[in-house]
Parts: sequence; structure tokens; C-alpha cells
Amino acid sequence: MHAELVQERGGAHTGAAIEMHGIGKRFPGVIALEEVDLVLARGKVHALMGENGAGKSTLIKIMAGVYGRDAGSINIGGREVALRNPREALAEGIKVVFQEIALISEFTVAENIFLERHPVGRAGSIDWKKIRAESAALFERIGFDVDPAARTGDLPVSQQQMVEIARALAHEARIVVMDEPTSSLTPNEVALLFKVIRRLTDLGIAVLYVTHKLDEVFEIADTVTVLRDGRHISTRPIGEHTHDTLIQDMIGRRIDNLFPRSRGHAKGDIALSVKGVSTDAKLDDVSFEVRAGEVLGFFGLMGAGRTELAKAIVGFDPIRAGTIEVAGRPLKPHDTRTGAGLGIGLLTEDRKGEGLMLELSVQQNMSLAALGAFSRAGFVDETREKAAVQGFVDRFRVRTPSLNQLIKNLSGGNQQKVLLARWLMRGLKVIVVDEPTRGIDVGAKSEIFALLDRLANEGLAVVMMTSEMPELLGLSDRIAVMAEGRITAVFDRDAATQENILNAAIA
Amino acid sequence: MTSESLSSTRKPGTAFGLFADRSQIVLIGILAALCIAISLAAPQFYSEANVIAILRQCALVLIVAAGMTMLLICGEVDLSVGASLAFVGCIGMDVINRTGSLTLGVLAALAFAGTVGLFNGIVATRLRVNSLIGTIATMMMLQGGVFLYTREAVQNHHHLPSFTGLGAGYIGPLPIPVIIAAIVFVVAFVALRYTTFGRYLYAVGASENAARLSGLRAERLKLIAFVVTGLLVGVAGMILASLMNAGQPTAGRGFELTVIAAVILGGTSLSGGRGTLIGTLLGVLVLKVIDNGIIILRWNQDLQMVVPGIVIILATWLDIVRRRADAR
Amino acid sequence: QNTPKKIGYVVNYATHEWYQNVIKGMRDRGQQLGIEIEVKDANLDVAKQVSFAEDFMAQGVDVLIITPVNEEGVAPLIRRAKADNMPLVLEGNPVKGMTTMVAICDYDTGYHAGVAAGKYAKEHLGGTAKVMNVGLPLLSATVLRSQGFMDGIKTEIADATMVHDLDGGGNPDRALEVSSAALAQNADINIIYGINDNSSLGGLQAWKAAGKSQDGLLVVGTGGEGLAFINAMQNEPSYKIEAAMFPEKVGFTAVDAAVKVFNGEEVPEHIVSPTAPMLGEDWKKFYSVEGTTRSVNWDGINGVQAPDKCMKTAADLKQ
Amino acid sequence: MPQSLDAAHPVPPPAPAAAMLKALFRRSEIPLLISLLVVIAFFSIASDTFLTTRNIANVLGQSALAMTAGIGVAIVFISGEVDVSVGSLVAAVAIPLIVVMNATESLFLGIAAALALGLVVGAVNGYLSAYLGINSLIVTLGTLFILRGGVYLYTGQTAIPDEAMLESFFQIGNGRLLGLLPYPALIAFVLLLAFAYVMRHRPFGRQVYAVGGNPEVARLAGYSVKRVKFACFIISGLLATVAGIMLASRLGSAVHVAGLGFEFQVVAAVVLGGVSLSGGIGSLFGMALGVLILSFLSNGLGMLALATEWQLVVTGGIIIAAVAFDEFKRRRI
Ligand SMILES: Nc1ncnc2c1ncn2[C@@H]1O[C@H](COP(=O)(O)OP(=O)(O)OP(=O)(O)O)[C@@H](O)[C@H]1O
Ligand SMILES: Nc1ncnc2c1ncn2[C@@H]1O[C@H](COP(=O)(O)OP(=O)(O)OP(=O)(O)O)[C@@H](O)[C@H]1O
Ligand SMILES: [Mg+2]
Ligand SMILES: [Mg+2]
Repeated sequence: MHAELVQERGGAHTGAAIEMHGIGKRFPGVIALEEVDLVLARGKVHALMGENGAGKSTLIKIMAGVYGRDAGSINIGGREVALRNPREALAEGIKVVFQEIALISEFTVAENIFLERHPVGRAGSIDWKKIRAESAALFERIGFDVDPAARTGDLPVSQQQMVEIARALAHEARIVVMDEPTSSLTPNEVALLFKVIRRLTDLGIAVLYVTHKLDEVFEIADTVTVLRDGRHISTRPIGEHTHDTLIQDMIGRRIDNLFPRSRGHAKGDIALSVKGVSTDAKLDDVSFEVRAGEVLGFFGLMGAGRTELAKAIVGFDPIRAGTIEVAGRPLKPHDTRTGAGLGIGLLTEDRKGEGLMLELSVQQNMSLAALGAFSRAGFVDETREKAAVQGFVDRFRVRTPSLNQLIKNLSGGNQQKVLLARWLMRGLKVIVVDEPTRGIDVGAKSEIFALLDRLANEGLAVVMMTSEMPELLGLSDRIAVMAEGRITAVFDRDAATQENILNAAIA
Repeated sequence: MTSESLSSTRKPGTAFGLFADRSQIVLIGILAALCIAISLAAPQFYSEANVIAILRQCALVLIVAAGMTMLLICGEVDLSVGASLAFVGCIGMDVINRTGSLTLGVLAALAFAGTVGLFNGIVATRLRVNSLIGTIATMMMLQGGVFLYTREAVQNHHHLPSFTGLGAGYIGPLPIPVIIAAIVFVVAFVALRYTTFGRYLYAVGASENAARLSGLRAERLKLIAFVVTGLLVGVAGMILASLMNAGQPTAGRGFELTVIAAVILGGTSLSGGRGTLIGTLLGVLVLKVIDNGIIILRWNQDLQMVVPGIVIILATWLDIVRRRADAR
Repeated sequence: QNTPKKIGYVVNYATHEWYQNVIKGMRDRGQQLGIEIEVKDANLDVAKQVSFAEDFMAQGVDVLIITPVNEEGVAPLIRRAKADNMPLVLEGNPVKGMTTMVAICDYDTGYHAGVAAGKYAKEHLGGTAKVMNVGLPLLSATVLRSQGFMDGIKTEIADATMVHDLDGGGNPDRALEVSSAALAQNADINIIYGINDNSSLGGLQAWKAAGKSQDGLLVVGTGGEGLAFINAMQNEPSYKIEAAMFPEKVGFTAVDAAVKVFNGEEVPEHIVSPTAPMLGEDWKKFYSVEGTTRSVNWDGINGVQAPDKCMKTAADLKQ
Repeated sequence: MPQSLDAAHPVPPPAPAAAMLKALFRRSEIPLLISLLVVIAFFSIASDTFLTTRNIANVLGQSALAMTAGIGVAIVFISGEVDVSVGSLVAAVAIPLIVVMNATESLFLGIAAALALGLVVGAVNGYLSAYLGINSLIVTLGTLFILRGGVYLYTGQTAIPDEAMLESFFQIGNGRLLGLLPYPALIAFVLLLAFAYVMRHRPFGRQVYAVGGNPEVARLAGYSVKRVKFACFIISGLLATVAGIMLASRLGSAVHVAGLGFEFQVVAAVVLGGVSLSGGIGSLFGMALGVLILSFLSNGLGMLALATEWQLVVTGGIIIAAVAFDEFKRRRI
């Protein structure tokens, strides 16, 4: 489909696919973009980078017709285009993989692939056969193994992300935009994705690629544009960049050590003890202990059961068997309140579904778990609450015009910071973090690591579920590997290597 | 800036800011316009007798609406309040007749109404039945149940003056129902606005999962909101019984719609997480002033359905327009 | 003479006390004659009423009695019953194409109560009559009662006026609410008329809640079906007149009519069931009360003469 | 997609039997169907007049009103909005129907007038909700009140009788196919199949699901969320009109008190039928089962000569039990 299309549209795989000049966008209290230029070349991968809240997603949404722009012009193939709504953008061949998953969870995977235009057969009826067959073919072609007839909402986040990517390929596209597509992908899937991207560029399609992962940029991008505070900082061929120059452009300063290895967290008493925990769905006899001041990293392939374990041990999900003790005291299963009371909390991987209260303010979101601490006889002391929230906003550099901003208006990374602050404000004995740096920029990432590291040094037990090797190896004192709902191996930090971890994960 | 929950756009310091935020401007405007227009056309409108009549009517609705506001904020709804209102009056009256004690009667009424709330809460949170349909079912059961309990109005055989006072009495210039409503309002206002309980209700309504994960017992909070609503129906039911001097099994028809209309007119969101009691108060006042004004103006009473319908839509639309303008 | 085995009654509003007593009268008469009476309640839903009549026809009852929720809304039903050869008796209001109807005369009921009220006003209220009508425009029957009341009172007091014409919904709480507003608008009335007991009592409660004395006030209720009016007549100094409509008698008569129709006997189009205004202690002639049970004094009721024809019917309203 | 791949990839192989069973059970229709069968079985045993062809045909006819209006309300629910105005609309549309028929003696013109009113009301509901963004519960609660008040004002609170007495009009609500199946049942059934087809097999139907499931995603996929919702309200207005016409025929007049509380009945049936209030979930067949359960309940309890108060109590209890059962199944599997 693409091949014919591109040929027919003029063949040449070079030249500008889209030119954006002087783009400006403001939200109440925020200047999200100011005088931003971006030119995408056909058949090239253009990376867009910047801190959380730099304006990347906003720029993309303007391309996609989601937001109108306050200033600037957009040219496609030499024509100025308005892009007033998503339909117009789609008609121009702009396909976007959004940062937040944009699928209908009740629909099958196949239907989601064809959401933009259902193919119809005789008499205008939807051709379901064709939908199934073509999505199966598409998945086969890109080597993505998922049942097109599955209900999308039943898939793990990572697979949904892949579906979303596949969707961008199902239709004729001239420009494919990906906003942090790999934030929840496994290494295998990332490799798969890169293969797909190369295919797209071979067909002359322009790719705009947003990520916080520097390694990816160096692997896939031809050109990099950096935004900071809504302004255009630089656009350079990737060859002119090193890690350091990129970071320098992004955050305006250097970061020497991304994953601090402040060695040897002093271990204290057993903070969390999990014995023989099983659930109806997946977990099978999981046991482990974490001591105060220790960081226990959990690794596993997609669907290994880490998220489920995380939810079970904080009391969110019911368990079928087993016991959980926090600092020697038993946690009542399926009751987050005793969990929080005992001092265990979870930073979820599903921000929208389980973390954020979208219609409430930054302050209300952040102080939720700690509200009891700011209250006397049930009355909230708003002055203290505000001071504490402001403290965390400053410390984490949460970009928000005010504490009363609705959290849904914050960029993804800033939302994550607010959620982390929610627990840190309360003060815990054990924090369980599930993909804690998903969608977080390098600067914030290293801040969060430094923070977790410091908290561990102060005696907090950290259970970290992560799919990122550097994170895992950088911060963990011990590493537990899961597969199929069981713990298959536990390594001491010094014994752990990428190879033996991956071997245990496949087992 | 579209937040209208809690502290968002409230301007501290000014007296106005303490009691209302900008989302209420539209309603205040409508209320003022209505009052002025009706007063000009019919001066009886602001006569003491009429003001008291309006306030007494508002009191009944407001007492229940305070609970309903909490329920809607935490994402639930209760359509059984009208049917419960009738039942409560019959039970309260019956118990007073049998025991000769107002206290016991009121306690029985509260116990019954609280149990209805508890039942609704359990159906919604434990059986996970959507509260819209669950409470329609409760409404049917109560409508049937009240006639099983009594075929006819339970008459006042005790002639306790304190009972009559509940609905028709005064403390100073203020009717007792109005005082009770004021107390309920203030307590509910403070609870929603200044306590952790109130904040938790907003949180549960905004995202039940997020609230649970943050250590809140979402189901328990909802259950409490159901029980509070139930208890308030108990209070209103006793006042109504006193006003009618009988426990009337046929009372309360359509009361649930009046209450819900007032609450949503006050800007409380049906999807949970948003709403204020001040808004509810204004909603109740607007609806009852319209109702009263049509009689005072001697208009066709069929307009008592048409005009509130128009005002509800209009007020909501004006509020949307205002918010859009604010966002600029 | 044959007796039907089973009579089906589709009532419009069974939970209302008036119809409870109609049903009671039917059951009593049915027992005497050895007829099974089965009741389905439309609960004020016109669509449901048609459905239930259908159900009865499918079930195979011998005679159908219907109290229409709305008299226009059962016309097709009557046509279908005829096509089905199903004998049918209406209760309440006349419908095009019906064979026979058992009903009280609503207008006459109001009228005689009005006359009684007029006399009372001449004697005790200084000959003036300023009426607050707590009405229910929704139903033609209740509209007739209010009209009859005003026409009746005017025969005694020619310059009687209706100060307020209210829609009290027939509910106690709504009646209370609208009466309160009306009294605030203009409290210069001395007679409260209610189209049923809920309405008259709602009006009276509004009067009391406004802090007014019952001296110089007359309250007139309609129905006389439950204990509420007895309680009021005993405890409220102003509650002096109740227009009794003897629902038990209506039920009783309806069953007799059903038997006749079943046998194909000639029946008048309108079989009138009697009503009478009750003043003061009059009610004791018809009812006796023990605790909370009320029993019928058939001799008393059978002694009330019913007119052959109503002075005015719903059909007259349309002109 | 490159042609070379197309041929090589047929439809994926069917899922194994266990998975199919599981998929089947996740469908919310199954518990409903079981509930319906239980209700029918129970009354068949308890009453000897229940399970007769005539009675079953009657119930199907009686359920037709709620089913017809329910299709529209369910579609609006699926699109993520609500419509409670149907209770007044069924009464309101009878007025132009009867008035025009009385004046012109033409069934066709009468129906056209009724549909015109339904269209206008649907369009107003849709415009206010979808385009002005006013919460649809508020809008349709408003129109519920306004229409009822309007009916009372126009008729002066009396019914308007059908004076044209057209046989064709009488037959719509009272006639029976082959003397057995009431026409309303037939009409409702045909509409149900047609709209079920639309919802499942036409792009528009899928757009409705998408818009209700996630409006943001739908917008990103290029749908006009507003237009889709607007169309749903119009459909609902027109279907309520059809229900209103059938009702008017059964009543032989425009009755001012017709349809009081009908909105509760329909909403209860729709929600009982598994259509989610939050949009995007539910099927028209589920809705139809919900309507049938409530209709058979009402009929069966009537057959048992149960007093109204007990009927109310039992119906309420069964609604809770059925929804709880559905919810329980959904969580278990
Ligand atoms: N709808 C909105 N209303 C108000 N402010 C907004 C809105 N959307 C974005 N913003 C603000 O605009 C700025 C840019 O946000 P954007 O989402 O583009 O950042 P980003 O570069 O994608 O960040 P991240 O890496 O965290 O995804 C942020 O300060 C954000 O809070
Ligand atoms: N069949 C399914 N139905 C519903 N949800 C599922 C199903 N399979 C997986 N999930 C969800 O997908 C996620 C899979 O996470 P799981 O805990 O099994 O693995 P993980 O190691 O955390 O993997 P990931 O990296 O995807 O988070 C969980 O949130 C789980 O609830
Ligand atoms: Mg972003
Ligand atoms: Mg996970």
C-alpha cells in the first residue's frame, strides 16, 4: 500500500514532508510553545527531545490537528495547511502514535487497527473478514505476535502500545509521528519497532520520533531537534551530538552520573516479607523479603507478573494464598488502607487508570495519601498542606503554573512526579514502584534515582519493578527475576549480569 | 482553568469569595433576577408569610440534597429518596403513636432511613450494582413496602405539641425546619470543604482506583455517603410528617427528581469528583422560587414543569459560556 | 340465572384507599355470589392498563371490569373486548362504545357538598364564601367535583368566589406546598375545598403552618374512604364537611352489573352509585371504627338514594 | 498492504473451544438470557395461564413500546450520553398525530407530523448536548419537564380523542399478524434487528461505540464526536416517536398522562440489559432481553394475582439480583 502510494505521489524520497515555522501555543498560565520551527525530511527519522513539559507533545498535537495553534504556519508539499481537526491531519497523511494510549479498549485489536476507516463491502456493511485478515497480515509482516481478535483492553500496556504503532502503519501515511512509543515496550519489541521504522523510511515516509531514551536516539535518528521551555534550542544531525551535548541542550546543564551508585545501602530489619503469595490470575507461590534500606529490583519479560505482584502486596488486588508482612505486622489482603497504614505504597504503571484524578488539581492529587498527616481531628490544615505540596513541586521541578492547575493539563512526566510525591509526602517504610521512570526525562530520571537512592539510605525499603536494564543494574541491591508468575532467580548485585538476568527471565 | 471543586478559583479574603466561587455567579444572577422580577409583578412574593413558606419548602429539599450532593460527588446517586421519605413518615408516626415519645419516633425514623441508605450502599458497593438502577429497584421495593406496612395515612393519635413543632414551630422568627436545614447545611458544607472525609469523597469520585491505591477505603466512603443521605431523608421525612400531621404513604412522589435537579443545577457533576454545597443551596432556591413564583403570579400551574426545565438547561449553558470566557 | 366464575378487574390505582375499598366491596359481593374476583393494578399507567386487560382476556375471565386511568385511552380496548365477546363493565367515567358503567356522580357529589357548605357558611361564616380549591385538573372526575362544589355553594351564597384554583396533584405534600404559596399570595379565604382527603388536609395543614386560627374557616373534603377524614373531623375544629362517595358500594354495584352483563340482561348505560355529604357526626351512620379498622354499615349506605342520572358528566366538560 | 502478503494470510484460525466458551460467557447477554429463561420457567410452573401462545404473544406486544424506545435510549447510552426525555415524548408526539389525523383523515400525514415533532425534539436534545456541551442528563431532564408541561398546557389536561377512526391507525397498535403476533411486536422486532445490524455492521454503529468508549480516541481517529452524538439523539427521538404512535393507537387518543414514568422503565431495562451508563459498552440484544425480563415479570406476577405492593417489591428485588449476578459473572470470568 505504502509503496504504490509514495511512488504515485512523486517518488522522490527526499525533500521536506512537512515544514512548521514559528509555531506558538499558549494555555492559560503556560506558554507551551513559542516560535518553534520543525522541518521533517522524507525518508528520515527526526528525533524530538526535551525535558518533561518542554512542549513536545503539544507540538505533535498541533501537527495532528488536536490543538489549534496561536501562531505559525504549516506547509505540506508546498501548500499551507490549516489542520483544524484530526480529520484534516489524517487526510494529509499524518499518523500519530500518541503518548497516552489512544485505543478503544472494548474493541478487538483488529478493529482498532481499522478504527479510522472501517473497510466496507457490499451495501456499505463493514467487511469484518477483511479487517481480521489484513490485521493478521500486518502483524505477521512486522513480526508482532498478538491475536487480532483479542479485546484490546485485555492486553498489557506494552502490547497495546504495539497495536497503536501497528495502527499507524495500516493506512496510507506520509508522516508518522511517535510520541514516546517505547516507554512501555520490552527490548524485543523495541527492536521490532526499529525494524518497522526503517521500513517506513525506506518507503520515503518521514518519521518524527519523541523519546527520553538517549540510546534510542543515537540508534535510530538522523536528525535531532531539542526543545526547552517551549522554545527551539537546536536542530542538528545526530552525528554532531554526543550524550553529553544532547543532555546539555535539553536541560541546560550537565549530568555526570545518571544512575548514582552510592554504594552499599545499609541494610536494616526486614521491612517487607512476602510468603507464598498466589493469585487467581497469575502469581504462583511468590516469596521474598526486603530489608529496610534495601532496593530490590524485579525484572521480567512482559506479562511475567510483576505488576500483579506489586498490586497484590500493597493490598490492591485480592490474593488466594500467602501472607504479607510489613515491618513484622501482617497486611490484611485486599485492603490498601491497612497497607498504607503499615507503610507500604505503590507507584502504579497505569497513571491514567489507577494514579491520577484527572479532574482534580495538582495539590489535591499530590496530598491525597498524606492528607491525614495534615489534618487535626479530621480537619485539613490547608496551609500546611499547601506548603508541603509546594515543597515537592519545587524539589521535583514540577512544571505547573499553579498548585490549582488540573493535573490533566500537566505533561506526562510531570504527572509522574506528582504521583511519586504523593507517597513520599506520606512517608513509607516500603515503596513499590512499577516502571517509575516511564515517560520521565533524563534530568528528572536522575533526580528520581538520586531520590530513591537517598531514601533507601535513610532506611526506606524499595521494591522496583522495571524493564530497563540500566535502571535495574544501577540501583538494585538485589535483583529478582520473574517468569510466568514465579520468581525464577534472585541475584546479588555483584553477581548480576545482563546475560544471567535474561536467561532467568526466559526460563 | 475549569476547576470548580474546592479551593480552585476561590478568591480568598473577600466575604463573597468565602461563600461562593465564580461557578456560582450564573446561579446567583438567575436567582436575583427571578426574585426581583417576581417581586415587581407581585409584592406578596416578599411578604413574611411567603418567604417563610418558600424557606420551609427549601428546607425539606435542601436537607436531602445535602446528602445527595455528597453521593454525586463520590460518583453515586440515590433515586429512592422520594419513596423512602413517605415510608419514614409512616414509621415515625406509628412509633410515636405507640410509644408517645417523639424521641423514639425520630430514632425509629432515622434507624429505618439509615438502613435504607445502608442497603443502597451495600447493593452499590458490595454487589456492585450501578446505583442508578439499584436505587430504582429500592424505590420500587419501598413503594410496595410502604403499602404493605400501612394501607392508609398514619394519623396523629398522640397530639404531641413537640411533634407539631418539628414542622410548623418557630425559634424566634425562624421556622424550625429552616433551622434544621441550616444546621445540616453548615455541617455538610464544613465536612465537604474542610475535612479529610470531604476531600476523600472528591477523590473517590474523581478516580476510585487512584483513591484505593492511595489507601482510601473507597467502598466504605461511598457506603457512608449512602447512609448519610438515608439519615437525612429520615430527618426530612419526620419534618414532612409533622407538616402534614400524618404519615402519608403517598407522599414524596417525584421528590427524588426535584432533589437531583437541584443538585445538578447547582453544578455538581454526575460523573463524580466535582460539586459544591453552595451550588446545591442555590439550585434548591432557584427551583423553589420558580415553583412559588408561578403560584404567586397566578400563572397556569402547568408552567411549574416547563419553566424549571428551561432554567436548568439555560443555567447550565450559561455556566459553560462563563467557563469558556474564563479560560481566555 | 348463571353466575360468572371469575371476574377480572383492572383498577387504575389500587394502592389508593378509595380503590382499596372499591375492591373490598367487590370481594364482599363476590363472596356472597361465589365469584372469584381477580385484580390487576395499572398503577396510573395507561399503557399498562391496556396490557392488563389483554392479559385478562388471554387468561379467560368471564367478565372484565375496568376503571380507566383515562377514559379516552380505553376506547380501542372496548372495541377489542367486543370483538372478543368479552362482557365489560366500566367503573368511573363513560367511554364511547361501552355497554354500561357503574359510577358515582362526581359533579353531584361536589354540588351537594357545596350546598351543605353554603348553608354552613350562612350560619357560621357570616354568609361569605371565599374558596380555595385544592384541585386536580389532571382528571376529569376531580375537575367535575370542583365545578360542582362551586355551583352548589352558589345556590346558597350567590356571590361565592373561588379565590385560588390550585393544582395540588392529589398528593398531601404537593397540596401542602401549593396551598402554602397560595395563602401567602392571598390569605383572604374562609373555605378550603379538596377534591380528595389528601388535598383538603394538605390545604388545612398549610393554613395551620401559616400560623392561622381555624376560627371562621371551613374545610370540605371529598372521598371519605379512610380514617384520615374521621380523625380530622374529630380533631380539627374547621373540618366539618366530608362528601362521602361510598367506594364499597361502588364495588358492590359493579359486581352486580357484571353478573347482569354476563347474562346478557338489559342494563342502563349509567348505573349510579350514591354519594352524600356528611356533616359533623354523620359518618357514624355509615361507618364504625375500631382501632384502625373501619367497617361498613351496609344498612346506612343502602339507605342513601342514588339519582338516576348525573347532573353533569365528563362529556359535558368538553363542550 | 503489499499484495504478496494478502493471499498468504487467511483469517486466523478459530479459537479453541474453551476460549470460545469463555468469550461467550463474557458477553453480558448470557446471564440475561438465563435470567429470562428462569423467569419464564418459573411462571410456567406457577401459573397455568402463563405459558399459552396467546399470553406470550401478548407480552411480546406489550414489551414493544419499551423495546422500541429502548433501542434509541440504548444507542444514546452507548454513545456516552443519556436520554430520559422519552417518557414525555411518547405522550407529546401523539398530539400532532391525532390532531393532524382528525383534521386530514390521513394516517400518513399524522405519522409524518408525529415524526416531525420527534425529529425536532431529538435534534434539540442533540444540539444542546453535543454541540453546546450541556450535560445530556440535564438537557433531557429539562425536555422531559418541558414536554410534559407543554402537553398539559396544550390539551388543558384532557385527552384528545381520535375522531378520524381510521382502521389502519387502529391496526398499528391493536392488530395482529395472522391473528396472533401483535403488530407492535413485529415493528419492534424489525427495528431491533435493523439497528442491531447498524450497530454491529455499519461504520456509523462502530463510531457510536467508539465515541462512547473513548471520545478523545474517537476524535483522534477523525470522527466528528459531536455529529455522531447528535445523530444518536435524533435516532432516539424518532424511535420514541414510533413507540408513541403505537401507544396512541393502543389508546385510541392522545392521552396527556401517557408515558408517565416510562423513562424509568426504559432506563431500568436498558441498564438491566447491560448497557453501561458510561458509554461504549452494551448491545441492543442485551437491552431487548432486559425489556423482556421486566415485561414477563410484570405479566407473570399479574398472573399469580400478586398484589401491586408485592409486585413492586419482587420486581425491585429481581432487578438487583439480576444486575448483581451479571456483575458477579463479569468479575469471575
Ligand atoms: N491542555 C492543557 N492545558 C494547560 N496546559 C497544558 C495543556 N497541555 C499541555 N500543557 C502544558 O504545556 C506544557 C507542555 O506540555 P507537553 O505535554 O507538550 O510537554 P512534553 O514535552 O510532551 O512533556 P513530557 O516529556 O512530560 O511528555 C506543559 O507545561 C504542560 O503543563
Ligand atoms: N488476559 C488478561 N486479561 C486482563 N488483563 C491482563 C491479561 N493479561 C495481562 N493483563 C494485564 O496486563 C498486565 C500484565 O502485567 P503482568 O503483571 O502480568 O506483567 P509485568 O511483568 O508487569 O509486565 P508489564 O511489563 O507488561 O507490566 C497486568 O496489568 C495484567 O492485569
Ligand atoms: Mg509528552
Ligand atoms: Mg508491569
